[in-house]
Amino acid sequence: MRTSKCESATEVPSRSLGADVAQLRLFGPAREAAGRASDDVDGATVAAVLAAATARYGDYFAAVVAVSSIWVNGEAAEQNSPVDPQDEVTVLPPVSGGC
Amino acid sequence: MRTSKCESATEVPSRSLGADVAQLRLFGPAREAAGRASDDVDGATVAAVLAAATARYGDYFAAVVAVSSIWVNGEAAEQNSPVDPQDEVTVLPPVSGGC
Amino acid sequence: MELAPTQDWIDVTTSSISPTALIEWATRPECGAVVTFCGTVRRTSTTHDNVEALEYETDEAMARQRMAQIVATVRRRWPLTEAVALHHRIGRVELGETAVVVAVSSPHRQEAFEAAQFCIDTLKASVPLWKREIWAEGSAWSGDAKAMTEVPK
Amino acid sequence: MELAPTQDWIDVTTSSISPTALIEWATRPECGAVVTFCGTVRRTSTTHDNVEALEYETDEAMARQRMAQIVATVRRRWPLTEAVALHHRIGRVELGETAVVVAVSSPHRQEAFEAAQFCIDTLKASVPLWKREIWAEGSAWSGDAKAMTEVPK
Repeated sequence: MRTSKCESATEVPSRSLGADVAQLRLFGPAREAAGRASDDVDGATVAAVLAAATARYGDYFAAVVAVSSIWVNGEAAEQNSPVDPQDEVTVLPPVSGGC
Repeated sequence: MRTSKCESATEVPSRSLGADVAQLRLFGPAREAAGRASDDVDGATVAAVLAAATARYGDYFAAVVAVSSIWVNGEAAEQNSPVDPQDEVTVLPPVSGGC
Repeated sequence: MELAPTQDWIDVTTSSISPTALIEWATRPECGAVVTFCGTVRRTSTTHDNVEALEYETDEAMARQRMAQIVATVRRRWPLTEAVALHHRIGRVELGETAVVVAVSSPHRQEAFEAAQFCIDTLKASVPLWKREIWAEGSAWSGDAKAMTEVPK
Repeated sequence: MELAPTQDWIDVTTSSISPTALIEWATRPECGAVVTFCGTVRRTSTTHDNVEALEYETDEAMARQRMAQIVATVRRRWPLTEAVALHHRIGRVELGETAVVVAVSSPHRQEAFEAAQFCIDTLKASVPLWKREIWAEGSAWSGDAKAMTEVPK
Protein backbone atom coordinates (compact mmCIF):
# COMPACT_ATOMS: atom_id res chain seq x y z
CA MET A 1 0.00 0.00 0.00
CA ARG A 2 1.28 3.36 -1.04
CA THR A 3 1.67 5.91 1.71
CA SER A 4 2.43 8.94 -0.40
CA LYS A 5 -0.06 10.38 -2.77
CA CYS A 6 0.86 11.41 -6.30
CA GLU A 7 0.57 15.06 -7.21
CA SER A 8 -2.55 14.76 -9.26
CA ALA A 9 -4.29 12.86 -6.51
CA THR A 10 -3.48 15.53 -3.95
CA GLU A 11 -5.17 18.05 -6.21
CA VAL A 12 -8.47 16.21 -6.47
CA PRO A 13 -11.03 18.41 -4.69
CA SER A 14 -13.53 17.02 -2.25
CA ARG A 15 -16.58 15.83 -4.20
CA SER A 16 -20.12 14.73 -3.62
CA LEU A 17 -20.97 11.07 -4.10
CA GLY A 18 -22.76 11.87 -7.37
CA ALA A 19 -19.62 12.88 -9.19
CA ASP A 20 -18.03 9.46 -8.62
CA VAL A 21 -20.74 7.52 -10.44
CA ALA A 22 -22.64 7.55 -13.71
CA GLN A 23 -25.36 10.10 -14.30
CA LEU A 24 -28.53 8.36 -15.39
CA ARG A 25 -30.93 10.36 -17.59
CA LEU A 26 -34.47 9.11 -18.13
CA PHE A 27 -37.13 10.15 -20.63
CA GLY A 28 -40.76 9.45 -21.33
CA PRO A 29 -41.95 6.10 -19.97
CA ALA A 30 -38.53 5.45 -18.36
CA ARG A 31 -38.75 8.73 -16.47
CA GLU A 32 -42.27 7.93 -15.40
CA ALA A 33 -41.34 4.40 -14.30
CA ALA A 34 -38.47 5.73 -12.19
CA GLY A 35 -40.43 8.67 -10.87
CA ARG A 36 -37.52 10.95 -11.72
CA ALA A 37 -35.68 12.33 -14.74
CA SER A 38 -32.12 11.79 -13.52
CA ASP A 39 -30.21 9.92 -10.86
CA ASP A 40 -26.70 8.91 -9.79
CA VAL A 41 -26.13 5.20 -10.35
CA ASP A 42 -22.93 3.21 -9.84
CA GLY A 43 -21.70 0.63 -12.32
CA ALA A 44 -18.72 -0.09 -14.59
CA THR A 45 -20.78 -1.12 -17.62
CA VAL A 46 -24.14 -0.20 -19.11
CA ALA A 47 -25.52 -3.52 -17.88
CA ALA A 48 -24.32 -2.83 -14.33
CA VAL A 49 -25.76 0.68 -14.28
CA LEU A 50 -29.12 -0.54 -15.58
CA ALA A 51 -29.17 -3.45 -13.13
CA ALA A 52 -28.58 -1.05 -10.24
CA ALA A 53 -31.28 1.25 -11.54
CA THR A 54 -33.73 -1.63 -11.95
CA ALA A 55 -33.04 -2.75 -8.37
CA ARG A 56 -33.93 0.76 -7.30
CA TYR A 57 -37.03 1.37 -9.50
CA GLY A 58 -38.62 -2.04 -10.02
CA ASP A 59 -40.20 -4.21 -12.69
CA TYR A 60 -42.02 -1.60 -14.76
CA PHE A 61 -38.75 0.26 -15.17
CA ALA A 62 -37.05 -3.00 -16.20
CA ALA A 63 -39.74 -3.61 -18.80
CA VAL A 64 -39.25 -0.13 -20.26
CA VAL A 65 -35.46 -0.49 -20.30
CA ALA A 66 -35.80 -3.81 -22.13
CA VAL A 67 -37.24 -2.03 -25.19
CA SER A 68 -35.17 1.18 -24.92
CA SER A 69 -32.08 2.43 -26.68
CA ILE A 70 -29.19 3.30 -24.39
CA TRP A 71 -26.71 6.07 -25.03
CA VAL A 72 -23.50 6.82 -23.19
CA ASN A 73 -22.42 10.43 -23.52
CA GLY A 74 -24.72 10.92 -26.49
CA GLU A 75 -23.53 7.88 -28.46
CA ALA A 76 -25.36 4.58 -28.93
CA ALA A 77 -24.05 1.98 -26.46
CA GLU A 78 -24.32 -1.77 -25.86
CA GLN A 79 -24.93 -3.68 -22.64
CA ASN A 80 -21.22 -4.35 -22.21
CA SER A 81 -20.09 -0.83 -23.05
CA PRO A 82 -17.86 0.58 -20.30
CA VAL A 83 -19.16 3.37 -18.07
CA ASP A 84 -16.75 5.69 -16.33
CA PRO A 85 -17.57 7.94 -13.40
CA GLN A 86 -19.39 11.05 -14.55
CA ASP A 87 -20.43 9.41 -17.82
CA GLU A 88 -23.99 10.18 -18.83
CA VAL A 89 -26.13 7.09 -19.40
CA THR A 90 -29.38 7.94 -21.18
CA VAL A 91 -32.41 5.66 -21.44
CA LEU A 92 -34.40 6.36 -24.62
CA PRO A 93 -37.67 4.44 -24.78
CA PRO A 94 -39.37 3.83 -28.15
CA VAL A 95 -40.06 7.23 -29.70
CA SER A 96 -43.39 8.66 -30.81
CA GLY A 97 -42.89 12.10 -32.33
CA GLY A 98 -45.35 13.49 -34.85
CA CYS A 99 -49.07 12.79 -34.88
CA MET B 1 -87.22 17.71 -106.27
CA ARG B 2 -89.65 18.34 -103.43
CA THR B 3 -91.68 21.45 -103.68
CA SER B 4 -93.36 21.37 -100.29
CA LYS B 5 -91.39 21.81 -97.11
CA CYS B 6 -91.85 19.54 -94.11
CA GLU B 7 -93.38 21.04 -91.02
CA SER B 8 -90.21 21.25 -88.98
CA ALA B 9 -88.44 23.06 -91.77
CA THR B 10 -91.15 25.66 -92.00
CA GLU B 11 -90.66 26.41 -88.31
CA VAL B 12 -86.93 27.08 -88.49
CA PRO B 13 -86.52 30.75 -87.54
CA SER B 14 -84.30 33.08 -89.48
CA ARG B 15 -80.76 32.78 -88.22
CA SER B 16 -77.41 34.47 -88.48
CA LEU B 17 -74.74 32.70 -90.53
CA GLY B 18 -72.95 31.69 -87.32
CA ALA B 19 -75.66 29.35 -86.21
CA ASP B 20 -75.37 27.24 -89.37
CA VAL B 21 -71.72 26.33 -88.85
CA ALA B 22 -69.41 25.04 -86.17
CA GLN B 23 -68.35 27.30 -83.33
CA LEU B 24 -64.57 27.30 -83.06
CA ARG B 25 -63.11 28.02 -79.61
CA LEU B 26 -59.42 28.83 -79.27
CA PHE B 27 -57.18 29.00 -76.19
CA GLY B 28 -53.65 30.02 -75.34
CA PRO B 29 -51.28 29.88 -78.31
CA ALA B 30 -54.15 28.91 -80.66
CA ARG B 31 -56.09 31.99 -79.62
CA GLU B 32 -53.02 34.13 -80.08
CA ALA B 33 -52.24 32.64 -83.50
CA ALA B 34 -55.79 33.30 -84.70
CA GLY B 35 -56.00 36.73 -83.12
CA ARG B 36 -59.37 35.79 -81.65
CA ALA B 37 -60.87 33.43 -79.05
CA SER B 38 -63.82 32.18 -81.11
CA ASP B 39 -65.07 32.11 -84.67
CA ASP B 40 -67.69 30.53 -86.92
CA VAL B 41 -66.12 27.96 -89.26
CA ASP B 42 -67.87 25.68 -91.73
CA GLY B 43 -66.97 22.01 -92.16
CA ALA B 44 -68.51 18.57 -91.79
CA THR B 45 -65.56 16.98 -89.96
CA VAL B 46 -62.92 18.14 -87.51
CA ALA B 47 -60.35 18.03 -90.32
CA ALA B 48 -62.53 20.21 -92.56
CA VAL B 49 -63.17 22.77 -89.81
CA LEU B 50 -59.48 23.00 -88.98
CA ALA B 51 -58.50 23.24 -92.65
CA ALA B 52 -60.92 26.13 -93.09
CA ALA B 53 -59.56 27.79 -89.96
CA THR B 54 -55.97 27.33 -91.10
CA ALA B 55 -56.80 28.88 -94.48
CA ARG B 56 -58.13 31.87 -92.55
CA TYR B 57 -55.36 32.23 -89.90
CA GLY B 58 -52.18 30.96 -91.52
CA ASP B 59 -49.12 28.83 -90.84
CA TYR B 60 -48.49 29.65 -87.18
CA PHE B 61 -52.05 28.62 -86.40
CA ALA B 62 -51.53 25.39 -88.36
CA ALA B 63 -48.39 24.65 -86.35
CA VAL B 64 -50.24 25.13 -83.06
CA VAL B 65 -53.17 22.99 -84.20
CA ALA B 66 -50.76 20.21 -85.17
CA VAL B 67 -49.76 19.73 -81.50
CA SER B 68 -53.17 20.47 -79.96
CA SER B 69 -55.96 18.30 -78.64
CA ILE B 70 -59.33 18.85 -80.29
CA TRP B 71 -62.63 18.53 -78.51
CA VAL B 72 -66.10 18.54 -80.01
CA ASN B 73 -68.78 19.57 -77.53
CA GLY B 74 -66.42 18.94 -74.62
CA GLU B 75 -65.38 15.44 -75.70
CA ALA B 76 -62.06 14.38 -77.21
CA ALA B 77 -62.38 14.09 -81.00
CA GLU B 78 -60.37 12.78 -83.96
CA GLN B 79 -59.64 14.35 -87.33
CA ASN B 80 -62.43 12.38 -88.97
CA SER B 81 -65.00 13.01 -86.21
CA PRO B 82 -68.22 14.49 -87.68
CA VAL B 83 -69.09 18.10 -86.94
CA ASP B 84 -72.69 19.27 -87.09
CA PRO B 85 -73.87 22.85 -87.31
CA GLN B 86 -73.70 24.55 -83.93
CA ASP B 87 -71.22 21.99 -82.60
CA GLU B 88 -68.45 23.50 -80.53
CA VAL B 89 -64.96 22.64 -81.79
CA THR B 90 -62.30 23.51 -79.20
CA VAL B 91 -58.57 23.73 -79.89
CA LEU B 92 -56.54 22.90 -76.75
CA PRO B 93 -52.82 23.50 -77.20
CA PRO B 94 -50.31 21.73 -74.93
CA VAL B 95 -51.13 22.73 -71.36
CA SER B 96 -48.86 24.38 -68.82
CA GLY B 97 -50.66 24.81 -65.53
CA GLY B 98 -48.78 25.01 -62.25
CA CYS B 99 -45.33 26.56 -61.86
CA MET C 1 -64.33 33.52 -52.65
CA GLU C 2 -67.27 31.20 -52.22
CA LEU C 3 -68.12 29.62 -48.90
CA ALA C 4 -65.74 26.71 -48.44
CA PRO C 5 -67.43 23.35 -48.99
CA THR C 6 -66.96 20.41 -46.67
CA GLN C 7 -64.88 17.80 -48.47
CA ASP C 8 -63.80 19.03 -51.92
CA TRP C 9 -62.82 22.61 -52.54
CA ILE C 10 -62.02 23.51 -56.13
CA ASP C 11 -61.35 27.05 -57.21
CA VAL C 12 -60.11 28.86 -60.31
CA THR C 13 -59.64 32.46 -59.36
CA THR C 14 -58.02 35.77 -60.23
CA SER C 15 -57.58 36.50 -56.49
CA SER C 16 -54.53 35.57 -54.46
CA ILE C 17 -54.63 32.12 -52.86
CA SER C 18 -54.09 31.67 -49.13
CA PRO C 19 -52.30 28.41 -48.31
CA THR C 20 -53.18 29.09 -44.69
CA ALA C 21 -56.89 29.13 -45.38
CA LEU C 22 -56.61 25.82 -47.24
CA ILE C 23 -54.54 24.16 -44.52
CA GLU C 24 -56.96 25.30 -41.83
CA TRP C 25 -59.90 24.15 -43.91
CA ALA C 26 -58.32 20.72 -44.54
CA THR C 27 -57.44 20.16 -40.87
CA ARG C 28 -60.01 17.82 -39.30
CA PRO C 29 -60.25 16.21 -35.86
CA GLU C 30 -60.00 12.77 -37.49
CA CYS C 31 -56.98 13.55 -39.67
CA GLY C 32 -53.43 13.70 -38.42
CA ALA C 33 -51.78 14.54 -41.74
CA VAL C 34 -52.20 17.58 -43.95
CA VAL C 35 -49.93 17.74 -46.99
CA THR C 36 -49.79 20.96 -48.96
CA PHE C 37 -48.18 21.77 -52.28
CA CYS C 38 -47.69 25.41 -53.23
CA GLY C 39 -46.51 26.30 -56.71
CA THR C 40 -44.95 29.74 -56.72
CA VAL C 41 -43.78 31.85 -59.63
CA ARG C 42 -40.03 31.49 -59.96
CA ARG C 43 -37.47 33.58 -61.74
CA THR C 44 -36.10 30.79 -63.91
CA SER C 45 -38.10 28.99 -66.59
CA THR C 46 -37.01 26.53 -69.27
CA THR C 47 -36.05 29.47 -71.49
CA HIS C 48 -35.55 32.55 -69.29
CA ASP C 49 -33.86 33.44 -66.03
CA ASN C 50 -35.54 36.79 -65.53
CA VAL C 51 -39.22 35.92 -65.29
CA GLU C 52 -41.20 38.68 -63.57
CA ALA C 53 -44.67 37.18 -63.71
CA LEU C 54 -46.78 34.45 -65.25
CA GLU C 55 -50.12 35.00 -66.92
CA TYR C 56 -52.54 32.08 -66.92
CA GLU C 57 -55.43 31.54 -69.32
CA THR C 58 -58.13 28.90 -69.01
CA ASP C 59 -61.66 27.95 -69.76
CA GLU C 60 -62.99 28.03 -66.26
CA ALA C 61 -65.83 25.52 -66.78
CA MET C 62 -63.51 22.98 -68.44
CA ALA C 63 -60.84 23.52 -65.79
CA ARG C 64 -63.26 23.01 -62.90
CA GLN C 65 -64.64 19.88 -64.55
CA ARG C 66 -61.16 18.43 -64.91
CA MET C 67 -60.22 19.35 -61.35
CA ALA C 68 -63.37 17.62 -60.11
CA GLN C 69 -62.29 14.50 -62.05
CA ILE C 70 -58.92 14.65 -60.30
CA VAL C 71 -60.59 14.75 -56.90
CA ALA C 72 -62.86 11.85 -57.89
CA THR C 73 -59.82 9.74 -58.76
CA VAL C 74 -58.14 10.71 -55.49
CA ARG C 75 -61.16 9.44 -53.57
CA ARG C 76 -61.18 6.21 -55.55
CA ARG C 77 -57.45 5.51 -55.16
CA TRP C 78 -56.91 6.84 -51.63
CA PRO C 79 -60.27 6.26 -50.00
CA LEU C 80 -59.19 7.40 -46.54
CA THR C 81 -58.64 10.90 -47.87
CA GLU C 82 -60.68 13.41 -45.90
CA ALA C 83 -60.45 16.86 -47.49
CA VAL C 84 -59.01 17.86 -50.87
CA ALA C 85 -58.52 21.44 -52.03
CA LEU C 86 -57.29 22.38 -55.52
CA HIS C 87 -56.97 26.10 -56.19
CA HIS C 88 -55.40 27.65 -59.26
CA ARG C 89 -54.95 31.32 -60.03
CA ILE C 90 -55.55 32.73 -63.47
CA GLY C 91 -54.55 36.07 -64.90
CA ARG C 92 -51.27 37.69 -63.95
CA VAL C 93 -49.31 36.25 -61.00
CA GLU C 94 -46.16 38.02 -59.85
CA LEU C 95 -42.76 36.52 -59.03
CA GLY C 96 -42.88 34.74 -55.67
CA GLU C 97 -46.68 34.66 -55.57
CA THR C 98 -48.57 31.41 -55.33
CA ALA C 99 -50.20 30.22 -58.54
CA VAL C 100 -51.51 26.86 -57.37
CA VAL C 101 -52.19 25.22 -54.03
CA VAL C 102 -53.10 21.61 -53.30
CA ALA C 103 -54.06 20.58 -49.76
CA VAL C 104 -54.96 17.03 -48.76
CA SER C 105 -55.81 15.69 -45.32
CA SER C 106 -55.88 12.05 -44.30
CA PRO C 107 -55.50 9.95 -41.18
CA HIS C 108 -52.34 8.52 -42.82
CA ARG C 109 -49.50 10.67 -44.00
CA GLN C 110 -48.36 8.29 -46.75
CA GLU C 111 -51.76 8.54 -48.40
CA ALA C 112 -51.82 12.30 -47.99
CA PHE C 113 -48.43 12.63 -49.69
CA GLU C 114 -49.40 10.33 -52.56
CA ALA C 115 -52.75 12.01 -53.12
CA ALA C 116 -51.26 15.51 -53.04
CA GLN C 117 -48.58 14.58 -55.54
CA PHE C 118 -51.16 12.93 -57.81
CA CYS C 119 -53.21 16.14 -57.69
CA ILE C 120 -50.45 18.46 -58.81
CA ASP C 121 -48.98 16.03 -61.36
CA THR C 122 -52.39 15.47 -62.93
CA LEU C 123 -53.38 19.12 -62.72
CA LYS C 124 -50.32 20.01 -64.80
CA ALA C 125 -51.00 17.28 -67.35
CA SER C 126 -54.79 17.29 -67.67
CA VAL C 127 -56.28 20.67 -66.80
CA PRO C 128 -56.70 23.20 -69.63
CA LEU C 129 -54.40 25.97 -68.44
CA TRP C 130 -51.90 27.92 -70.50
CA LYS C 131 -49.26 30.21 -69.11
CA ARG C 132 -47.27 33.03 -70.62
CA GLU C 133 -43.94 33.98 -69.11
CA ILE C 134 -43.45 37.71 -68.75
CA TRP C 135 -40.08 39.38 -68.38
CA ALA C 136 -38.96 42.96 -68.67
CA GLU C 137 -38.49 42.96 -72.44
CA GLY C 138 -41.29 40.72 -73.58
CA SER C 139 -43.33 37.60 -73.04
CA ALA C 140 -43.89 34.15 -74.51
CA TRP C 141 -45.91 31.01 -73.96
CA SER C 142 -44.26 28.64 -71.54
CA GLY C 143 -41.83 26.20 -73.07
CA ASP C 144 -42.72 23.34 -70.75
CA ALA C 145 -46.22 22.74 -72.09
CA LYS C 146 -47.35 19.16 -72.74
CA ALA C 147 -50.13 17.68 -74.81
CA MET C 148 -53.17 17.53 -72.56
CA THR C 149 -54.01 14.07 -71.26
CA GLU C 150 -57.14 12.55 -69.79
CA VAL C 151 -57.41 12.41 -65.98
CA PRO C 152 -56.43 8.85 -64.94
CA LYS C 153 -59.29 6.87 -63.43
CA MET D 1 -39.09 32.38 -31.78
CA GLU D 2 -35.58 33.07 -32.97
CA LEU D 3 -34.89 35.03 -36.12
CA ALA D 4 -35.47 32.66 -39.02
CA PRO D 5 -32.22 31.47 -40.59
CA THR D 6 -31.65 31.35 -44.33
CA GLN D 7 -31.61 27.70 -45.41
CA ASP D 8 -32.32 25.39 -42.48
CA TRP D 9 -34.81 26.25 -39.79
CA ILE D 10 -35.08 23.81 -36.92
CA ASP D 11 -37.19 24.49 -33.87
CA VAL D 12 -38.41 22.60 -30.82
CA THR D 13 -40.87 24.83 -29.07
CA THR D 14 -43.69 25.08 -26.55
CA SER D 15 -45.32 27.81 -28.67
CA SER D 16 -47.84 27.19 -31.43
CA ILE D 17 -46.35 26.62 -34.88
CA SER D 18 -47.47 28.71 -37.85
CA PRO D 19 -47.46 26.72 -41.10
CA THR D 20 -47.96 30.03 -42.88
CA ALA D 21 -44.74 31.47 -41.50
CA LEU D 22 -42.84 28.38 -42.61
CA ILE D 23 -44.34 28.37 -46.11
CA GLU D 24 -43.56 32.05 -46.56
CA TRP D 25 -40.06 31.53 -45.23
CA ALA D 26 -39.45 28.57 -47.58
CA THR D 27 -40.75 30.37 -50.68
CA ARG D 28 -37.82 31.61 -52.75
CA PRO D 29 -37.60 33.31 -56.15
CA GLU D 30 -35.66 30.32 -57.50
CA CYS D 31 -38.03 27.64 -56.18
CA GLY D 32 -41.33 26.79 -57.79
CA ALA D 33 -42.34 24.04 -55.33
CA VAL D 34 -43.03 24.27 -51.61
CA VAL D 35 -44.28 21.06 -49.99
CA THR D 36 -45.58 21.23 -46.45
CA PHE D 37 -46.54 18.51 -44.02
CA CYS D 38 -48.57 19.44 -40.95
CA GLY D 39 -49.17 16.85 -38.25
CA THR D 40 -52.22 17.78 -36.21
CA VAL D 41 -53.57 16.22 -33.05
CA ARG D 42 -56.41 13.87 -33.95
CA ARG D 43 -59.17 12.38 -31.91
CA THR D 44 -58.35 8.77 -32.71
CA SER D 45 -55.15 7.01 -31.67
CA THR D 46 -54.15 3.36 -31.82
CA THR D 47 -55.90 2.81 -28.49
CA HIS D 48 -58.42 5.63 -27.96
CA ASP D 49 -61.06 7.48 -29.96
CA ASN D 50 -61.50 10.39 -27.56
CA VAL D 51 -58.08 12.00 -27.47
CA GLU D 52 -58.27 15.60 -26.25
CA ALA D 53 -54.61 16.52 -26.36
CA LEU D 54 -51.11 15.16 -26.73
CA GLU D 55 -48.24 15.98 -24.43
CA TYR D 56 -44.75 15.76 -25.87
CA GLU D 57 -41.51 15.31 -23.95
CA THR D 58 -38.01 15.58 -25.36
CA ASP D 59 -34.41 16.37 -24.67
CA GLU D 60 -34.19 19.53 -26.67
CA ALA D 61 -30.47 19.38 -27.39
CA MET D 62 -30.66 15.76 -28.58
CA ALA D 63 -33.76 16.49 -30.64
CA ARG D 64 -32.19 19.48 -32.36
CA GLN D 65 -29.05 17.47 -33.11
CA ARG D 66 -31.10 14.68 -34.70
CA MET D 67 -33.21 17.14 -36.69
CA ALA D 68 -30.01 18.74 -37.99
CA GLN D 69 -28.86 15.28 -39.10
CA ILE D 70 -32.12 14.85 -40.99
CA VAL D 71 -31.60 18.11 -42.82
CA ALA D 72 -28.01 17.12 -43.63
CA THR D 73 -29.23 13.90 -45.22
CA VAL D 74 -31.87 15.80 -47.19
CA ARG D 75 -29.18 18.04 -48.63
CA ARG D 76 -27.06 15.04 -49.54
CA ARG D 77 -29.87 13.05 -51.18
CA TRP D 78 -31.83 15.91 -52.75
CA PRO D 79 -29.14 18.47 -53.48
CA LEU D 80 -31.44 20.91 -55.30
CA THR D 81 -33.37 21.46 -52.08
CA GLU D 82 -33.42 25.13 -51.19
CA ALA D 83 -35.01 25.64 -47.76
CA VAL D 84 -35.92 23.06 -45.13
CA ALA D 85 -37.88 23.80 -41.97
CA LEU D 86 -38.55 21.23 -39.23
CA HIS D 87 -40.56 22.48 -36.26
CA HIS D 88 -41.93 20.31 -33.46
CA ARG D 89 -43.99 21.40 -30.52
CA ILE D 90 -43.40 20.02 -27.07
CA GLY D 91 -45.60 20.19 -24.00
CA ARG D 92 -49.38 19.99 -24.30
CA VAL D 93 -50.93 20.31 -27.76
CA GLU D 94 -54.74 20.39 -28.05
CA LEU D 95 -56.96 18.45 -30.46
CA GLY D 96 -56.74 19.96 -33.95
CA GLU D 97 -53.60 21.93 -33.16
CA THR D 98 -50.42 21.45 -35.14
CA ALA D 99 -47.70 19.46 -33.41
CA VAL D 100 -45.18 19.24 -36.23
CA VAL D 101 -44.56 21.09 -39.48
CA VAL D 102 -42.13 20.24 -42.27
CA ALA D 103 -41.66 22.67 -45.15
CA VAL D 104 -39.33 22.04 -48.08
CA SER D 105 -38.76 24.19 -51.15
CA SER D 106 -37.08 23.10 -54.35
CA PRO D 107 -37.06 24.02 -58.01
CA HIS D 108 -38.53 20.54 -58.68
CA ARG D 109 -41.71 19.34 -57.04
CA GLN D 110 -40.78 15.65 -57.12
CA GLU D 111 -37.70 16.38 -55.01
CA ALA D 112 -39.68 18.58 -52.65
CA PHE D 113 -42.25 15.83 -52.07
CA GLU D 114 -39.58 13.18 -51.50
CA ALA D 115 -37.56 15.35 -49.16
CA ALA D 116 -40.60 16.40 -47.11
CA GLN D 117 -41.74 12.82 -46.70
CA PHE D 118 -38.23 11.74 -45.70
CA CYS D 119 -38.20 14.49 -43.08
CA ILE D 120 -41.41 13.45 -41.35
CA ASP D 121 -40.77 9.70 -41.66
CA THR D 122 -37.30 10.09 -40.18
CA LEU D 123 -38.40 12.57 -37.54
CA LYS D 124 -40.88 10.02 -36.23
CA ALA D 125 -38.32 7.21 -36.23
CA SER D 126 -35.15 8.94 -35.12
CA VAL D 127 -35.83 12.01 -33.01
CA PRO D 128 -36.11 11.55 -29.22
CA LEU D 129 -39.71 12.57 -28.66
CA TRP D 130 -42.29 10.85 -26.48
CA LYS D 131 -45.98 11.62 -26.47
CA ARG D 132 -48.71 10.97 -23.95
CA GLU D 133 -52.28 10.78 -25.11
CA ILE D 134 -54.69 12.66 -22.87
CA TRP D 135 -58.42 12.03 -22.77
CA ALA D 136 -61.13 13.07 -20.32
CA GLU D 137 -60.61 10.22 -17.86
CA GLY D 138 -56.87 9.74 -18.01
CA SER D 139 -53.72 9.57 -20.08
CA ALA D 140 -51.15 7.08 -21.33
CA TRP D 141 -48.00 6.92 -23.40
CA SER D 142 -48.71 6.57 -27.10
CA GLY D 143 -49.11 3.01 -28.30
CA ASP D 144 -47.46 3.62 -31.67
CA ALA D 145 -43.94 4.21 -30.35
CA LYS D 146 -41.04 2.55 -32.15
CA ALA D 147 -37.49 1.77 -31.11
CA MET D 148 -35.43 4.83 -32.00
CA THR D 149 -33.27 4.41 -35.12
CA GLU D 150 -30.26 6.28 -36.42
CA VAL D 151 -30.86 8.99 -39.03
CA PRO D 152 -30.10 7.41 -42.44
CA LYS D 153 -27.10 8.94 -44.16
